[in-house]
Amino acid sequence: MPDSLLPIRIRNLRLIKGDRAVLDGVNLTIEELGITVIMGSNGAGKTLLLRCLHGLIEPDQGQITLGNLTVADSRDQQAMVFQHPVLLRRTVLQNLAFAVPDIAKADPQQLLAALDSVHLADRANQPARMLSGGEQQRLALARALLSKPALLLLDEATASLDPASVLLIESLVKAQSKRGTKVILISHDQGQGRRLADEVVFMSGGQVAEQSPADQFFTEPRTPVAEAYLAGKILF
Amino acid sequence: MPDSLLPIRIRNLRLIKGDRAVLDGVNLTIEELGITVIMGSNGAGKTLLLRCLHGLIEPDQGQITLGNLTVADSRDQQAMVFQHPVLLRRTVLQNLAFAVPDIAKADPQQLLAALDSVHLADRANQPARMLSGGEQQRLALARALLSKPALLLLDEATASLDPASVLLIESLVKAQSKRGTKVILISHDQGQGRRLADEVVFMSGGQVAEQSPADQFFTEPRTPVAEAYLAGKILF
Amino acid sequence: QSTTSTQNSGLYDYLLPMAEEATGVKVNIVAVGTGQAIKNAMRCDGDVLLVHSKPDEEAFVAEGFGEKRYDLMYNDFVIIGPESDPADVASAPDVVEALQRIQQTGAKFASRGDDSGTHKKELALWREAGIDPEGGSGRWYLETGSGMGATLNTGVSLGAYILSDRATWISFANKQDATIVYEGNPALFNQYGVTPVSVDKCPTVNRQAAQAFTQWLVSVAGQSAIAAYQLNGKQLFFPNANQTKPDN
Amino acid sequence: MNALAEALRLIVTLDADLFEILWLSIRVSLIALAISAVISLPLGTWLAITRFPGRKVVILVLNALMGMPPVVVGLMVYLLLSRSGPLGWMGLLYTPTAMIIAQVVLITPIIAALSHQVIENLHQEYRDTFYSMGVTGRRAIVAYLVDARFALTTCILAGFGRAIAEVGAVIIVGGNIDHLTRVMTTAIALETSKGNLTLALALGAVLLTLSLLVNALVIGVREYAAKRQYA
Amino acid sequence: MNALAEALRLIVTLDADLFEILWLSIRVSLIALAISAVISLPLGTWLAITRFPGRKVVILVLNALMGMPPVVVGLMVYLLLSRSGPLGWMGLLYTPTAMIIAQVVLITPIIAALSHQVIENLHQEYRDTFYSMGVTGRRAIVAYLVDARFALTTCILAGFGRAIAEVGAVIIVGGNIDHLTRVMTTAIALETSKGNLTLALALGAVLLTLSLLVNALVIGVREYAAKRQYA
Ligand SMILES: Nc1ncnc2c1ncn2[C@@H]1O[C@H](COP(=O)(O)OP(=O)(O)OP(=O)(O)O)[C@@H](O)[C@H]1O
Ligand SMILES: Nc1ncnc2c1ncn2[C@@H]1O[C@H](COP(=O)(O)OP(=O)(O)OP(=O)(O)O)[C@@H](O)[C@H]1O
Ligand SMILES: [Mg+2]
Ligand SMILES: [Mg+2]
Repeated sequence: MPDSLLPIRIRNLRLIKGDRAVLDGVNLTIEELGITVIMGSNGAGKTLLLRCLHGLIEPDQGQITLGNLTVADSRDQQAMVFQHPVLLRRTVLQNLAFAVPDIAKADPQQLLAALDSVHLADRANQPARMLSGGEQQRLALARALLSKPALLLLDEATASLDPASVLLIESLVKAQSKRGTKVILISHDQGQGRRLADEVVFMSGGQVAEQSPADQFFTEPRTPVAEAYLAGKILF
Repeated sequence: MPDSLLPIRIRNLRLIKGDRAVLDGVNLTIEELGITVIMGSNGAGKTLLLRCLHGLIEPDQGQITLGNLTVADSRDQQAMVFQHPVLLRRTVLQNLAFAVPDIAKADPQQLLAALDSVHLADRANQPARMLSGGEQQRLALARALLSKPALLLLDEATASLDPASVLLIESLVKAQSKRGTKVILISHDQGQGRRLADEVVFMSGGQVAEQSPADQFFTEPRTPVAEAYLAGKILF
Repeated sequence: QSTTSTQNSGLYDYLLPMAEEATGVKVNIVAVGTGQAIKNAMRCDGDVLLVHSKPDEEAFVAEGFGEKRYDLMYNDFVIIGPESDPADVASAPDVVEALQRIQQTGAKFASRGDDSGTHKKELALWREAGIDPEGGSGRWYLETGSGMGATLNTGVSLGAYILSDRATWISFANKQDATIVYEGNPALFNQYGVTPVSVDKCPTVNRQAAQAFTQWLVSVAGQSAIAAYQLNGKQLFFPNANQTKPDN
Repeated sequence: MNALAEALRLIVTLDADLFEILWLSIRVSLIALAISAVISLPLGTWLAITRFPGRKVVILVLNALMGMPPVVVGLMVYLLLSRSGPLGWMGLLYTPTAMIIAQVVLITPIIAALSHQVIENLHQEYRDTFYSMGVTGRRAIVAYLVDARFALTTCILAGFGRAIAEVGAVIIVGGNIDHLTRVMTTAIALETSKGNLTLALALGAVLLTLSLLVNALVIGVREYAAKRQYA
Repeated sequence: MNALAEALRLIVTLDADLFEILWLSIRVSLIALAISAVISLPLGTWLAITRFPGRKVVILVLNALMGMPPVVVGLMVYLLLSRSGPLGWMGLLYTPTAMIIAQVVLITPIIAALSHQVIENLHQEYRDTFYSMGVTGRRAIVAYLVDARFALTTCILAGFGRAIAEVGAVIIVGGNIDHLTRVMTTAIALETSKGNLTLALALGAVLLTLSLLVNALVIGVREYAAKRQYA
């Protein structure tokens, strides 16, 4: 198991796009292992925050440290599943092999096992881009898990999955978290939040509005915005 | 209001990809206006069926008629929102204007109103591809509604929306349905199904397994596969 | 290195197999304008130089690039023009008068304008005629800056007069309505020379082969081979190695 | 390096002849490029988005025509425009117009084939959406050209490069006549045939500089537009 | 149309000389293409996916070099290989090798600039995923080349077209020596200067047919591979 990347400290993160501050001073400390779920309205900045954490975006201001590493240094211990996963123009199996060439060489059996864990074993030799939306997302998750990351970032990874697949993915994520991987997951699905979250980070308008243990967040959120969000009230 | 495209008759639709029958003899008749929700596991063939209906895919076998029209003849009375909407490399407003050039010329105010209805009015002049995932889906829906279709096809149109946006979109879709537009909608969200569906079509393995009124489907589905699906049981 | 006119006339296709058989030397021809041929040879990119601009060739030898220049053969220049001959060149008493008529009637004249042997010859003739054609450049005096064949293509298509060597003209296929309108004046003779490149300046030269080829060309065998070469029933080149040269 | 000094002198003193030649080069190539773009970009796009029997053959031929020897193009245009040719009555042979025609013939397949490829990639992405919105024909072509404009500049620059560097065709139909149809490339060929290699090279450097400027301008505009759009 | 008949006769009788010339044309161009592809495809890819100061300038220069006049390339290679030049001792001037070198110089910028554009488009799509998977350097370049292989064939065919059609450079460094360095284009130029326009055109048609065959082969292989993959 790789070094812990905890605590994750995000200090005064600002990101300007055009003339809007799309991240407007994010402060957040994540101390514990387990699963952190980020919730918040569309456009609240969830994806951008995750991308900063992963090193895909250079913020205009502020710092991020993971344990005693910078974002760049921690990158090869991170894995991310994107909101719209991008698959290579290759077969399902080749997509996995490309992501983890060492494993593909040393122990190709492991790739098949990974495919099997997301119920795609019988698709191994199909072109990956011909998979259905949900199948593509399962493949992307298998790809991310294979690299055995210390930090796993999931951006609405179950958004277009059927109920069974959702439960399957959730169990895979939980198992990975038990094995010591820190998981940060964006979701709009409150059911999923309740099932998975150890803590919830609620974002609004480019800021962290609330960070609470999961039990507390879903029963009595501390902020009015979070309360309105959970009730499905419009607050654009 | 355009001519009714009802009843929609799908007869023995088959589609072969590689050596799999991904649509394996679909038979379906939709007689009534209102909202039909298609549910089913990932890879069941929901998207493919919708694409056949919209004329994007030529099936290998079988026929589709809408009212007394063929798919091709009915196309300009249909609108579709894709699972991953594709936006032009233009601004938000230009994306709308491009979709309905006549309206854009005659009554540009209407475009702004449409943007406002999905709460994107203040984004009118931003590049559309810079919107967040949920914002893009709202824009795609506004685009589809503007053409005032007789048949509206939605493929997981709310999959990555926040709860408020989901309710917003649902209300827009309901309103459009009230105005006489037939809506066919794919969703994995059972809550959404309950809120919207007048009838449910359940697909499994490239076939229609069940077609029931919504009340009945969610309380006592007639087929074991549907029952297992609703319970989130794995049945790959 | 060789001038183009000899290649276009097909002389090499006829001559080389005989030379190779006689001397056992494999000869490769790089056909470019006289000016370029000389400069290429100065860079040692050739073993034998076969061109037609005597003063330049002599300078080439004088500067030590060539071993010795041999007269090889001659042919003559002709003036090509449209059959209708608008400037009535055909009846001119001499070349000078012919050129003057062209200039005075405002007929077009296509010049190679490429510093080639033919071009130099043409400029010398203009000088004799007391005309500075450069003044009409782009209007009636058209400098094509190209080889003989390309200039003939251009000139013939434009209905212009052209100074050409006879060999190239006879073998030229795109004659259209053009014909020889003036010929036979001694001022129009065209002397070819052959010069092996010097080993002193260019140690890489294949001296033996160069000498063998040159010697064969000026030998009785080579000379009679040249004399025997005919195209469309006409003799193109008149061998004159080691003979009294025609004046010029 | 006498010739180098000579070339420098020509440039520094803004030699009238050199500038006449340069100006003709750029004028002919840009006009040819403009005409060709108007033909080839819609053609390439149309081929990328339409399906009809024989389409593959057309694309194949277009690709093969990228390898059309300039001399052959020159000859064909020559025969067309020559006094005894079908268009001989127009008297275009050995004029800049003839050179433009030859260049258009030469670069149109190139831009069409390359833009076809670029648009084909975009089409994979847009196809379903355009189909769904009923966007076809001229509207679709325009939309593709607009949305692919950044990638298309490279195709256009490739066409420009071929046009400005081209000598085989323009020398046949233009004739390299001084003060009339002499362009940079034919001037370079002439200096080469005179053996003035250094001057020829210097002229080549001038031409390359020119080509660099045009490219810098086009790419600069593209970058500026892209930045404004995604700022 | 005597010359046409002549050309037909040459082809039908499988004239040895014609086939020697054809074979040399294709051999020189294909070898040049292969060498150039090995250089230019990774170069174009690298430029599309790496960011370093001065990168834009390199791309600009590459684009401008698409407009490098063949005669200039020919001259530079000539001066390099000339017996008094720096590489003169290799004795390569007026050999097919010299022609290959000139063509490599000529088409490398073209393939690099075009492939840069193709890969840049793919990079927009793959960038985040590759970053996330830590795919960089040589692995990334190879992956891009593999995944863009279908679009890249058009770039390569453009390079092939330029090579096979090219005359200005090969005539300078090859010398158009019969049975040694005479290729189709220089043969066409020679026949043109002899005024044998119809024969020249017929040879041009032969060359185009050849080019068509090569293109058909390449595109055929591409289609076959694409079909197998997405069947
Ligand atoms: N490159 C960009 N240029 C301009 N604005 C941008 C850019 N990227 C993102 N934004 C804006 O920043 C805001 C936050 O985007 P982000 O993708 O983080 O939202 P999100 O919280 O993930 O929303 P969703 O739930 O819809 O995915 C959005 O309003 C979006 O329009
Ligand atoms: N072009 C294709 N080639 C091969 N197989 C395909 C192709 N398109 C779709 N499929 C397969 O057809 C099956 C049905 O696909 P479809 O997209 O209709 O599923 P779906 O029911 O919409 O699933 P999801 O809920 O994940 O979106 C999938 O297994 C998919 O892999
Ligand atoms: Mg997001
Ligand atoms: Mg689907």
